Amino acid sequence: MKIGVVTFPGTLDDRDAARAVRIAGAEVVPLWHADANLHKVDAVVLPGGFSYGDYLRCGAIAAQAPVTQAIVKAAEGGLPVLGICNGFQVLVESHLLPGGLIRNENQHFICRDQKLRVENVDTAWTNQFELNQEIIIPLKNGEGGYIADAETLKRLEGEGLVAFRYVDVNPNGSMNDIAGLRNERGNVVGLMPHPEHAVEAGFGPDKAGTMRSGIDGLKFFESVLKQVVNA
Amino acid sequence: MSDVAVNPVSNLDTVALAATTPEKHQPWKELGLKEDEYQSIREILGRRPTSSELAMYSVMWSEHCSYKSSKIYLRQFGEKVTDEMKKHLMVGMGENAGVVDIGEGWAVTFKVESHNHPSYIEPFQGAATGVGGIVRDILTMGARPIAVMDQLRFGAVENPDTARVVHGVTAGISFYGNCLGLPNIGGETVFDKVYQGNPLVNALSVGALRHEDLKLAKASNPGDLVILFGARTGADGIGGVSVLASETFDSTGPTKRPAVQVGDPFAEKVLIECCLELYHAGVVAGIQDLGGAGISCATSELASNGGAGMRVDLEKVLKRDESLTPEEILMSESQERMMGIVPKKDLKAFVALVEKWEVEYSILGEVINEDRLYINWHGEEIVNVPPRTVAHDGPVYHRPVAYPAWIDALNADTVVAAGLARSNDNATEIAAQLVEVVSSPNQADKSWITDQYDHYVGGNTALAQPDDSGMVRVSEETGLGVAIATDANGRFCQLDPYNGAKLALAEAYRNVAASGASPMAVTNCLNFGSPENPEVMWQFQQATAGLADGCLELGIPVTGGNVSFYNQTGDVAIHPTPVVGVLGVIDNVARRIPSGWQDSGNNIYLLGVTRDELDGSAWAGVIHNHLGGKPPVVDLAGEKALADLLHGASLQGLVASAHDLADGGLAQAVVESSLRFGVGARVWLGELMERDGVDLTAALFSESTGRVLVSVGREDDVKFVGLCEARNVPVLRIGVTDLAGSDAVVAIKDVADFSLDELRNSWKATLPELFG
Amino acid sequence: MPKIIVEIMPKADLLDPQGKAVLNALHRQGYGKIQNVRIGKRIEIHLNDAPSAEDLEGAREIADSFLSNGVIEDVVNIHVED
Amino acid sequence: MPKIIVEIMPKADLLDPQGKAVLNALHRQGYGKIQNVRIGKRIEIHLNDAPSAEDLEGAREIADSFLSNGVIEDVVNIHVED
Ligand SMILES: Nc1ncnc2c1ncn2[C@@H]1O[C@H](COP(=O)(O)OP(=O)(O)O)[C@@H](O)[C@H]1O
Ligand SMILES: [Mg+2]
Repeated sequence: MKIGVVTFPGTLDDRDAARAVRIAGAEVVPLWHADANLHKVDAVVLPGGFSYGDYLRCGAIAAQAPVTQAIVKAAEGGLPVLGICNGFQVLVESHLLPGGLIRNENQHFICRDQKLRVENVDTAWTNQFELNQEIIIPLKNGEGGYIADAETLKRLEGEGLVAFRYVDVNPNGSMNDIAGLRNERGNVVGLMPHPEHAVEAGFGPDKAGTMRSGIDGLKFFESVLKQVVNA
Repeated sequence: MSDVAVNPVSNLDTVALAATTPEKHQPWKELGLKEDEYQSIREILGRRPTSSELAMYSVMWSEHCSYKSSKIYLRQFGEKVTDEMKKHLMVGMGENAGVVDIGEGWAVTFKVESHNHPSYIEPFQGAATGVGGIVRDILTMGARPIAVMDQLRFGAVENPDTARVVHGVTAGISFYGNCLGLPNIGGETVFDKVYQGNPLVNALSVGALRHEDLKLAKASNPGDLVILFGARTGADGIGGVSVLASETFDSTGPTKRPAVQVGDPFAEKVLIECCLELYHAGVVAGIQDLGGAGISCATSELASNGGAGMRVDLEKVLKRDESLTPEEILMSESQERMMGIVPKKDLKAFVALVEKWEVEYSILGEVINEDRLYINWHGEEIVNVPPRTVAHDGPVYHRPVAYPAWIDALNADTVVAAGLARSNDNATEIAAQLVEVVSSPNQADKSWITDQYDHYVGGNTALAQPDDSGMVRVSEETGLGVAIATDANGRFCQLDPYNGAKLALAEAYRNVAASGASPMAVTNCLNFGSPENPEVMWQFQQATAGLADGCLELGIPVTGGNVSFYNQTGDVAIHPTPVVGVLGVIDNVARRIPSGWQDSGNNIYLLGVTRDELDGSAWAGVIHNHLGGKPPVVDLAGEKALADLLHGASLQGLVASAHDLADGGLAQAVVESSLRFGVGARVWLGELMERDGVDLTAALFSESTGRVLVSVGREDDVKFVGLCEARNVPVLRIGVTDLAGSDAVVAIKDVADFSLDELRNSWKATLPELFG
Repeated sequence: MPKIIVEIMPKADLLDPQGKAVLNALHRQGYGKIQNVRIGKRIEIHLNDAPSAEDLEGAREIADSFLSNGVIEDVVNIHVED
Repeated sequence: MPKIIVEIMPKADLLDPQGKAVLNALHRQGYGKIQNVRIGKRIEIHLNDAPSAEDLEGAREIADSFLSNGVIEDVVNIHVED
């Protein structure tokens, strides 16, 4: 099982995403922004960071990259794609997922251990969760406020396309507390929080009574493994 | 540069012209040179300098680049060392950053640097480029930067200008560090009116490398190519660092060009990855980052360090703005640039890699077998100097030193002499004091700032804010890692700079030990007022002696650092603020010790003894607005014993948490240890007061050094106490950890039961209420 | 040097947190008369020569497809300055 | 609703990393004729009534002292749209 991890200039969490893939038990295939060849991977992770400095709009320049164009095409054919933070922004700028992500409401970058509710488990990346399970995943972004027009929001809610919602604290002013979305088919998932930072005890978010031991993020990667094996 | 600013070609000041026009007036004064310095340049060259040479000497001989006022004191960091201390040093002082062997074939390099003056003028860009600069220093050593820290001093919270600086600086650090993908693992935040017109923005970076990847900034092989790569050279920051950092604010800069630099962290991130691939491919023989003094610094230092010379065609520099004059190009401090020395045979591989990363480069010239730096501009020679005279033979000053007229009176004004009221017999009052101290801006929760920093990126952060030190894993195979803590208590240093510097060292050392690591090396950033003031120079002399003596006593060497002078507004200097960073090593970060208790029912022990030491304390400052007397006694042998004990206990897994005592004393440490994981505590102080002969106020708020608060599981009790006794570390059980949850309390016997939620609310609310 | 100026604003009915933050700050500073603040972008595209009709067409294309994101932003103006 | 438009650009001498990144992207997309791109802000201040001379004076003040940072930016234009 091979999972591609994309590196754009300015990508930061590619090494973390690769580590998460390895811990979950899959093989990592590095994908380079300028290379449209996806090397026959079974799934792709678009990791976090500041691709091309996130100048203009987050993810806008990366959305134009050859590798992104190839991923968009493959995703339309059903390839599982997970966009994390900047990767989510790239998915939105590529119109694989609707809406937009704008500056956090409080104008600051924010890094915190964030509680989420998993609202949809029928996707390539969430099938190992239980419906409405609450998980803790690190969040770190400056432009993570999810916005969409009223009609889009209605459709997202109506069709159950909200994959994750913020619980207790809405850290960035996202509409309807939306933390992550799925596409209709369920192969494409994007979210602002960083599951790859919650895969290894000792380096994850704090859990009650044990420091940095949260590994709720691992299930994202286990889900895609399951999905691909069953496919 | 008023009258040296010449047209690119037509009006060029060449070496030939300089030889025939000895009497031409030159603006050496405006460039910050003193008359005798200008004369010695003429002596070195045997003629007047060209305007380009003058630009180079003036920036390189500035205080910021040449350390002319501090050099004679910094030497002792290299002299007061034993062979044992040097054992793990792969690169010592003098390079871009020191390098320490941490075992398993790994080495780390770390350094802290100031960006104070630029951060007052333009807080966002000033702080951002401060992070960028220190990270390039680390990269230059051949290391992958793995973390950053920031040491901040701001003016009084109630001054309206403070918010401007706080917002700008924290956003700048957040922007640049986060975009680089470097976890921020800690720092310091202090508010004090002495920093009102002179905020301090120090930034630290640490990097890791395999032994064989070590790189040095030198050009020694004739024929190797000199290549400038990274961002284009622009007009930003011309004279920025050097002029700003060398003179007080009222002096005007030499050019109309903007003195601020704008940072592009994206360009730097790409540069980091590109450089690491270049290193890995073995295609650079030497490398130097461009920081203050830009190309002037990089060319002269590379040549001087390598014992060779260099021939450079300056017009080949890629420019953002074609109107730049050669003098401006030499002085430009545009960010995100590097100069590489590349053997001709490796050029192809070099080019392939920089092109892969879409990094621009230009070949400026080559290394020559001659002790000369020649710089041409469209074929005309504009610089012809011995590189050493620019880079290393700058002036050395023995500035006058004077014992401050005011210090005896200040030392005499102790907490006792001033008759500061204590509320020993009034539980309500002393309980209110505790809350006031804990939630005062300097003691309050810093997460309003630190939540703006990514501490996850890289996936190797084992400890970060709010724990005592930052810790990162270096080897994913074995868990080998490093811990770093930095400290400086400006109030103590104002009272006694010699012991104040030792106290900063002791505190950073203790913080590293409390996290389970073994202290190994020291870096520093010495922030002081004007060196032209003999009383400031005395403070500097005292602080450097204190730090060097302290390092010798603790047996850990200074590997590098930075000096920032002229931190003063008018005649009023900041408190001497020697920021000391201690790096420790831990064989496996899984063994790290958190700073708060995680379980209920553990015993709480206080290690060390408490004296009535309230002079200069947070209590004296917050409750009585008082600063006077003498700082706490330093006992470095005691600190060492304490560190050894914690190391031993951690190896055996005996301590569940450890938190050092510093500002705010025991009260602060108990509250923080409880708040860390929301687990309450019951504490009694009667035995402590009796054993150490102190009153309740001192028991709670004294800032005696050499103390750590630990929690120990019941099953490990006997072993732990035995270990303390065997090592002669004073140990006293002062409480037990209690329940977590919404009715958790910190109960201090004879004082109050504080609801943990209420404590948290006051402690957390302070900075958000001040800064939104 | 001739420039094409592209002006982009957040869509009127969507949130503009930055504009809101500035509005609040201005109100605190006493500018109570201000009803709203919105913050967008002003992008200058520098050319060597005065832009042809084709260049302008190109600029419009870039503005719509890349410089702005039609889901959340509107291009409110494109014009030439010399 | 009448608006005062304030246009702010990064100072010409200073690096504009954002503009640079967009320029590079446009070059990659084949728009080789473009010499440079610079990105600034377009700020709309909405008022209830047509702005008086005083309002405009106020806007100029706000633009210089608060909306722009004189160390790194220039206010290049202030005008009224209805
Ligand atoms: N500006 C800052 N940047 C990053 N971390 C900070 C900053 N200021 C404070 N911290 C972190 O907050 C915590 C508390 O700081 P402080 O009370 O000063 O620690 P200590 O007393 O141990 O020196 C520490 O983990 C410190 O590293
Ligand atoms: Mg501490």
